[in-house]
Amino acid sequence: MAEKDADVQKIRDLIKIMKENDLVKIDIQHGDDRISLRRAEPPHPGPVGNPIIASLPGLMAPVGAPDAAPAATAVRDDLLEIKSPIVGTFYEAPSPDSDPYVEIGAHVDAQTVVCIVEAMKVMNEIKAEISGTIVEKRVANGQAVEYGQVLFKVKPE
Amino acid sequence: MAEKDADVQKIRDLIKIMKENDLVKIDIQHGDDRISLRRAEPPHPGPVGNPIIASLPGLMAPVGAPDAAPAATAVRDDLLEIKSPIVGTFYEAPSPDSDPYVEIGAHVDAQTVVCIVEAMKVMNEIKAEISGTIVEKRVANGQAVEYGQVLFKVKPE
Amino acid sequence: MLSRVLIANRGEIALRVIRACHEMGIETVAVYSEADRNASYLRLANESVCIGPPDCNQSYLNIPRIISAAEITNVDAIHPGYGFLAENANFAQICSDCGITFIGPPVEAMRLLGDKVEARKLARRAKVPVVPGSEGVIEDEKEALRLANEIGYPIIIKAVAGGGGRGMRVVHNDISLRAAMASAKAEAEAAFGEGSVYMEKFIVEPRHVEVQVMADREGNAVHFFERDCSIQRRHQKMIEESPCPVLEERQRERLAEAAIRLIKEARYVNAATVEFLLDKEGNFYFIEVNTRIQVEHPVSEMVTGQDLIKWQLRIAGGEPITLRQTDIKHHGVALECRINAEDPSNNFSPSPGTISRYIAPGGLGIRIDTHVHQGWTITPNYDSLIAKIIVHQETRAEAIATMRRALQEFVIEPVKTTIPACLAILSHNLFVKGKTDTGFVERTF
Amino acid sequence: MLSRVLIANRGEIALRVIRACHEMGIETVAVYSEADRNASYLRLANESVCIGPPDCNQSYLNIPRIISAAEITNVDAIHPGYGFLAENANFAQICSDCGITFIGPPVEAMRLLGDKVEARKLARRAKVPVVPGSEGVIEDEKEALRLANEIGYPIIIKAVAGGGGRGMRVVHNDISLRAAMASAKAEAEAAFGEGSVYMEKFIVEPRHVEVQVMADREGNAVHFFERDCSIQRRHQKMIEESPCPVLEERQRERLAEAAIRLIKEARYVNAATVEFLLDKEGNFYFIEVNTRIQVEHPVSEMVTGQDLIKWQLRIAGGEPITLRQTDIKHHGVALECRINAEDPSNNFSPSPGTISRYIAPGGLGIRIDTHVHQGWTITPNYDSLIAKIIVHQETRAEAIATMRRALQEFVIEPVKTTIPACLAILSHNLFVKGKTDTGFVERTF
Repeated sequence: MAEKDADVQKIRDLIKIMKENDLVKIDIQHGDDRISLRRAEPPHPGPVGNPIIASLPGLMAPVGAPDAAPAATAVRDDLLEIKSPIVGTFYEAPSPDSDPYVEIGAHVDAQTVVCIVEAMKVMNEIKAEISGTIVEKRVANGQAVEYGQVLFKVKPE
Repeated sequence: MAEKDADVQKIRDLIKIMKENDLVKIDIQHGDDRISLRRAEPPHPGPVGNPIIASLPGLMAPVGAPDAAPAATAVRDDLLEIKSPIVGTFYEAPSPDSDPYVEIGAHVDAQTVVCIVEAMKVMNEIKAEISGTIVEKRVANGQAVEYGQVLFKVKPE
Repeated sequence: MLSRVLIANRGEIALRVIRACHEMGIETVAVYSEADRNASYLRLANESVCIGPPDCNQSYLNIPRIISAAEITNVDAIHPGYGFLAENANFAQICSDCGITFIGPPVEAMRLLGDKVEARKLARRAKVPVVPGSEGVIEDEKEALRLANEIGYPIIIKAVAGGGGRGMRVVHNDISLRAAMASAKAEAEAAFGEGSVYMEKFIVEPRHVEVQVMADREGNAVHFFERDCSIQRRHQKMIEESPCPVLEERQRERLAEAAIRLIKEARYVNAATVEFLLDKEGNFYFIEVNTRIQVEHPVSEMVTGQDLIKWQLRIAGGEPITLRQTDIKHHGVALECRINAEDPSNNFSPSPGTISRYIAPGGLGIRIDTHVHQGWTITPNYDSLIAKIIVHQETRAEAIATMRRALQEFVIEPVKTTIPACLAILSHNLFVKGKTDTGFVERTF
Repeated sequence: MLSRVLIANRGEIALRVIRACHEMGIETVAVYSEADRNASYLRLANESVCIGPPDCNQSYLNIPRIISAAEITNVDAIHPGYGFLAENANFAQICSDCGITFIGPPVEAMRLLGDKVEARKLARRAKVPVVPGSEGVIEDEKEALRLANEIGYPIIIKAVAGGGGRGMRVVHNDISLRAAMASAKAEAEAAFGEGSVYMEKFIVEPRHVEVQVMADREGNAVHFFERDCSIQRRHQKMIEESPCPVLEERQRERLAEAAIRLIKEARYVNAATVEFLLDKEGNFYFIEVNTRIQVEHPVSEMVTGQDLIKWQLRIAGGEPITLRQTDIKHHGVALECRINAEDPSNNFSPSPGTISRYIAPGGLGIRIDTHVHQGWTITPNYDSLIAKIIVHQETRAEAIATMRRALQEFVIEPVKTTIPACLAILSHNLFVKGKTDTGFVERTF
């Protein structure tokens, strides 16, 4: 708990530094510990914006936290989202040696398998269910995902 | 408590009847028990308007209750108020046999004594402290008054 | 010792378990449906995971999603709370298969006690009285007459396939028995396509009295005395108390001893409630065992000073019960009122909505278990329990006075609640005298 | 038996007294200043009377207005709460003259104990140890040297007219004494125009330990054990607990017995707190008697199961104490944290404002005494106490864990509160070990 609180404080401090200096990304790694932060760009033309996302090893990414999800759609509401229909572990490829199902820029349609979410040892192939071009991947390979968590952002046809 | 609740319920019922029938006044007396209600006139020209006032013997008139006092000034804000500067018992006259200090229509100035408020056996003469014509008496002779309770309404010069 | 627990529940019981874990230094994972996304108690867990949409079949009752959430958050154990999956033996089995400790009884004990016929047999083996009756279908009138006279009138004829009062007849003498058998069979045949009936002693105006027990893996079992839950409306408990106001000391001991015998016979582990009917002569009859913590567990906590959730967690973590029965003392009187978002003036229909004004009672003798607060939105998706007020005082009269005071203080607007109903019951002469039974509420209000 | 009581106070203690009266069937009259016009607890009183503007000299401290309010509402008695007029002997005298029962001690006992010199004499008569010192002004160095050696170093020189640390010197040996005397006298002369000084033993890092007592008109007196209030900041108590974590059983008894002797010697009636300093060798020294109920009284209520306000009301109504000392048992450990609307990060300056979000802690072992709720506006007119959290558990370690959990749950926004300060103290190694004294907070934080 104490360690986690320290992380939270650290992230708060980092966010402050980001805001003060107009940074959009900070990555820090010390051995196994990693903190990676991204901030939304100001709402003028630029790369796809994101809400603040903090991910720490062993910690659920707080993407599903009360404020994060609504914010995601608010930034660029012309994009569609592929969300996880189940709880489990996200894999971008059918096996560690394979290529990812989809990469940024790939075209998908309703039937395209975009990833696997493993739940109770079962590998569940997740289909896009929408058509368009993948413009963003929101979770890292091997990351835990909760129900409704956004996996990909898709620019519709 | 039970009796008082019954009174409150009764007053609520009476107010309902007043509203439904556009009454501005109800007086009920059963032996020593008295209920007297007055409602503000609609805001067109007419007699001086009042918020709902309920007085029951042995009960503090709920004039000082959260909603009543602000409402009083809202109805006719061109009138001034003479308020009780102390807590005690209101007397309209210097002795039971005397005439009241002031009647409706009387002219008062800052130094005019308008009533007595008895507190700790001391008869405190209350002065108007404003000039104008008494247009309304808000408390009955012998009634308990709290700090800030409106005693008279005065039409300024 | 458990180090990280997932709570497969919501609302006040989820918060209750988070609190106990927090105080013991156990980390917690809360799961939530989309309807509970903004629940303020989620921030008190170390992690929280969205498991599905509001429909509980897709969330709080969805075993794969809950197990997945347990896997990705790497927990030791799952606390099921009450309701939802708490008495689902299949869920307990899957937890076990996945190497996750289910905080509750062993699967075998849960299955055994979940089967009414088996539970009744078990009670007989443990020499615990059950409601006397035929041990199965009654074939003919002669047998019925013999049995009815053996049991003693009044008796009740019930359809084996029955439910909702159909195929049921209360019989007071031999003369009525024949007609009642025939009409019950005919009604059951018409309603369920199956006319078999059985017979039980009819307990007139019984009280519902239950014993809180706790057992460990080493076979130790202790009780935390009884709760009287006779104040019910349509089998939903409204007010619970301890001690039962009519039990004499010797009866209380016998009741508790019976519960312990039964729980040991079942090789039970963790918290259970053994439910009995108490008749007007002071005889008690076993009904069933609830193999989980119950809504009304705080009543027993207040009178014994023991934290039952912490005992559940310790036992699930492999610790033995370090309390001897004589260490558990009953002190004073505790009452619990369940505050539901229901409209008592409109047949207790649910009253969802956002709480715009909320002032909870407090002060001496009051415990509040609630997940709600001003600004909380009560959704229509789940049960309507929004708060439990538990009062602990020296005497029953003081407990009633404190509870009345607490209920009168409680402001929850604009949703309708059962507060006025609880107040009406607490003010009733028969309740104050302790002269109630499970039919009291429906007969009286 | 009292039938109608006016409460000459505001905030949590006004609500506390209303609750006790309500449970006993005593009617209540609340008085309020214009600043408290919308206070939600007013609706819980049978009547409420506005007595003046926000300035407390014109309202809660205004004796004629309070007496008038008592007269027009026809009450038997006035409960003064704590602070305001609670220890004003003049007010108690006026109540008595007007035939209104003052719920507190007789005027004579209040006056006697309000005089520090008289109280000290009384303590000596009752064989209660006081801080050794000169029984008055020290005239010359020779007397000072003799006395200092008799008492034993360290000693403290204090100005008779003193206050705020001026004219005070701690002295550790004969050599320093002369210089200290001279400089203290000079400083006192400059600061107060009066250079007289006296001498007392300097208690190094003392604990503040106080005994709750209650006496009736028949001369019976009982105690409710002690409270340790060593966690203070600028003489303001922040956290209180019972039992005192360092007292051995024999010492506790001796302390309580001393308090009872003193209170009987004073012919005291109703609730009092006898305050002591406890030194590191376990010696205790009487300081003063608080002739009222105190903010921290719930701590003693939790460990004894007794309602002290109800005892105050019964005794004021003429009833004797029906408890024998042996009926009052100390059970478990209670802790209280005072939550003030103050900003610990800004030198504890008041933090008034409207509470826009409020979620109180709850569950097992938690008592909350508060008059605030979401939507309540904290005005700058009165003291900043907004809530008291009281925890009761079996052991001190559990009480600390529960209190930490409660503080972490507590949401009060946007006003700043002492919650983080309380959490920091509760997390400190020395507090957890019970190794604190009245200087702990200022030395450590």
